[in-house]
Amino acid sequence: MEHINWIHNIPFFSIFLAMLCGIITALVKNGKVAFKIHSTMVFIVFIMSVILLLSVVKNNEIFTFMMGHFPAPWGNELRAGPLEALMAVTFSLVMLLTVSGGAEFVFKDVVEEKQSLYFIMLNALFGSMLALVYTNDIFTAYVFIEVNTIASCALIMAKGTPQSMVGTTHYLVISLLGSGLFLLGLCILYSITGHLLFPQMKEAILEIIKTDQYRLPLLVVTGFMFIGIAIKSALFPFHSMLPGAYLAAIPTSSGILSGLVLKSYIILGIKLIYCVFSAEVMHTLKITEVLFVFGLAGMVMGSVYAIRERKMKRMLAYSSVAQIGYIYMGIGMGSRVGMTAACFHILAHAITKTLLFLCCGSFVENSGGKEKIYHMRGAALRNPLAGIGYTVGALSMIGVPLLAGFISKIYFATASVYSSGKMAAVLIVLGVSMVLNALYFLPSVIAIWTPEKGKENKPNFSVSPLFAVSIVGFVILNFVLGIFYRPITRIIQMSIELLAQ
Amino acid sequence: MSEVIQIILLVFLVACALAVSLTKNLFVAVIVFMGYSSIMAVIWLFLESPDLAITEAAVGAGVDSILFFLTLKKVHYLKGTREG
Amino acid sequence: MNHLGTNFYEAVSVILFGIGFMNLLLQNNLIKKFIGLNIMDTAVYLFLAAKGYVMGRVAPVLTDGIIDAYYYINPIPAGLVLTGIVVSVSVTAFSLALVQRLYKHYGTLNMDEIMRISREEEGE
Amino acid sequence: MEEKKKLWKHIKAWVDGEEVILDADKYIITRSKKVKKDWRRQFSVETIKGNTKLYGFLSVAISALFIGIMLSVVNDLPEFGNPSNPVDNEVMERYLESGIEETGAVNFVAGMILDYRAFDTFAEANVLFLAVMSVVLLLKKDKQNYSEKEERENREDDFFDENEKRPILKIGGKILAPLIILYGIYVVLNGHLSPGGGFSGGTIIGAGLILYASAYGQKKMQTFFTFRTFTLICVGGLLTYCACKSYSFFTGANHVGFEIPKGIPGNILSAGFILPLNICVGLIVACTMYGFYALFTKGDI
Repeated sequence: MEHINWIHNIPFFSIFLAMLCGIITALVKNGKVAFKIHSTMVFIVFIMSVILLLSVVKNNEIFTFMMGHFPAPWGNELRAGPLEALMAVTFSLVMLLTVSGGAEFVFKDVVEEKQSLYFIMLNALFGSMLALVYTNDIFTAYVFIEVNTIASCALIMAKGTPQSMVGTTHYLVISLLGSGLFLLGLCILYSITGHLLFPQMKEAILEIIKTDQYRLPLLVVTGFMFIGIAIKSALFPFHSMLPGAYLAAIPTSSGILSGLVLKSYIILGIKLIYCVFSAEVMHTLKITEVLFVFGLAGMVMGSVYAIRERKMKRMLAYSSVAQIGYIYMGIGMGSRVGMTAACFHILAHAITKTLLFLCCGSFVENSGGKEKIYHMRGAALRNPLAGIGYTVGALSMIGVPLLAGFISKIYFATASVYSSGKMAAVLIVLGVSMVLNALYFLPSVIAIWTPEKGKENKPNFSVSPLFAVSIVGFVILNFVLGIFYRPITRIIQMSIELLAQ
Repeated sequence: MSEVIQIILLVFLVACALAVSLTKNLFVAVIVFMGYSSIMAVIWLFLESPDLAITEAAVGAGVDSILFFLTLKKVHYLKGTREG
Repeated sequence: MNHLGTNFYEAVSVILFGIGFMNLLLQNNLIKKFIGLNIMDTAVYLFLAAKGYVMGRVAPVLTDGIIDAYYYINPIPAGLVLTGIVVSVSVTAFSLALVQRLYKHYGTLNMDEIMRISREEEGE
Repeated sequence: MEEKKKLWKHIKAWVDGEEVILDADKYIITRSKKVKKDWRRQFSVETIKGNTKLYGFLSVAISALFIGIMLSVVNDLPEFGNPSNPVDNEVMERYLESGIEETGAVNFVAGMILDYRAFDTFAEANVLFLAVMSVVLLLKKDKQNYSEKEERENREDDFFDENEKRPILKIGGKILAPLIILYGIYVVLNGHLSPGGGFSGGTIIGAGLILYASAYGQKKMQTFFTFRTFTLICVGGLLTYCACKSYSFFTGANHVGFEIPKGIPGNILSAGFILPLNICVGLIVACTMYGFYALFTKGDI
């Protein structure tokens, strides 16, 4: 009997636990029970991921886990290092806080007999995100992208209103276009490399670059795969699916979709850059430059759209477009420092945007279901806790010191120094985008704190305890990331070093 | 000989796809799509993949078309049921 | 390198993909949009299956007890396509259910019309 | 000066978030006019879509460009049917040469998808399950998804099912449905021996069930197939699948436990987990396909 390394089993356990809970929830009729199952599952995954993170950081290692009896080029594989573990910790923590804070929206907006179905979708979504983070096999990634697509569409339309159906249709068509392009890229890549697992593919691609035989196919493949991932993660010209979908969905779903689902595709993209195409090849093919330009465009245009927007949820959706632009800008700098900044911004945006969506849902609720910002005047006075949460989130997005958003902007600025020829562009756009962020976040913050004339604005402290816990948790997390950011960035740097080897 | 048949089938495939795009009638479009799937099944036999041929025949020409027809019926498009 | 003549399967499959793509962009009718999506998917599967084929070899099922890699064609594309077909039928069913639900409220299958009505209802 | 003051007032109001209060009507009118002239607006998808001709031209151009690029890529790709292509490598060799002794499956494709690369297939079964659950979420009748007209139509359909003769369909259904289902079961059980397997066989069984239901009405199906049985079969199948695969993944990765005996290749009881997995997938798929049909017609199973 050999010694079993339990820590190496954690990725496999987390994915299967999530999927298993998704299946079991189908037997549960009551939404409350399903919610309890879901929270317990996410909590267990959170604990396991923390253990995994501590272990891999201590040993400074990336390990692969064989799914089945057959080693690498024949069987499936999972792969976990500090980056994957960190993302798993973040995803489970954010998921736990979002769902516990947003459970009341689910119980209010979804028809009673279908609430348990909503939690099936949440479990499957969580499982698929973990799988996208941990996978070491490109076809597994494709299948889990499809799981992710169906589950996220189901989350959007769970509200059952006609608007949500329209939003879902739009989202579905565009996401399917993205996964179709990804699949096409996968097929061509398979036909020129003959492998499906990341490490073997990387070797074959380096060989191709050396012999110069299939150069054009390789360029087109990389293009298609990254266009597919960009469509999925709503990079600027492909963002049209977000606003409608987020407006119509339950705030819980909007928060999860914008905070986590978009990020899981980006993580897949980062893994593809380092583990399949390798940074040098990406650089020679000029893909990073294209991503960089679109990232910059997204930063400005997303904010411009957001300023024009009068509905709060749509404004937040466009703000997500801008923030995704930041992340792609960091990836496009092509340096490890830029990638570190991008990864840190993924964390910062995940905790901030979900907080904003939850608070926004609460405002909509206490201003009589009206979505527009000027109908929400005094909403923060009616629910001070959500008001504080929204203010902290908005300030963090703008980039006020002591908050998470500030640190990521500092890192972006620092990273620009190391990438020659891009420094001016990055610094100018960063400054412009910060001003634009302030231009749309500050008026909304002022609006929610301004009392409405002729109406009583009695503060209502009787929010549900779970909601309070989640908002407070998010605010604390934001400050923690903003003040004690050192260990986290060190982990990210370490993982980028390990990945790039 | 078999190559000629394969090329004819491929030409049919493209013709079916174009016909689906050009026809105005949804019923015709679904029927043509059914034909497209059947041709695809035959092509997969030529490519020595019987697994795919069985699956495509059962799914593409069978269940997929049933689902499309049911939707057409539900949106009151089929003649002889409830039109308009 | 000039393989366009021999690679006619792949050539046809990319043309089909283009037609499906055009359908997806141009058609306003939802049902035809989703048929276009299906055409796109099957085109990719045709591409993949063609890449697995090797001239003069037989289907990957043990025949006459011959165990030899040079006697059978590549089984990997077949497996991948099988998975892909399942995915595409699930997506088709989901999208058609969505179409029914949309028709129940808006009474039309035209995507532009649906968007217009929904924007009016939203009150912009 | 007057203008300037007004502008300042507007900005102040905007920062304060009370733009509607300040001569709202006029403001909104001028604003909407301005927005139309705005250059930003011209690049948004809606305006391009509004211009049908331009949009059509653009989409055709994009597709043509795409086809052109792809044709030149195809031109550069490895030759069709050539035995020395990059895909003919050690991976395929092992699947074909050691496949029989390692998986016990005569059908190499079944051995590959259910043993070597079983994780993908597990995800695929989950896609199907999620799709049927989302269709339930969309179409199952509840207080949001209910219309009087549809109820009336459903009642009419039921009436026709019971009272119309339809001899060809009924006799055909009676004779064909069992044959189709039998063939489906054959395909499922022989998944590791011959082409086919859980998914194709399950679809065939589902088609048989659909034929029977359309000939005899759904009421008759409901005597033995309710929503409860549907959920139980789906969940049971998936759980069995999950348990089998977890066992083999866990033991495989940690090199512990004993291997499932593979049996003699070619026998029906062989190939380790592949037969039970095929049966599970077949059950799930059959239920799913019939579930789609039932939900699409009646909004209930």
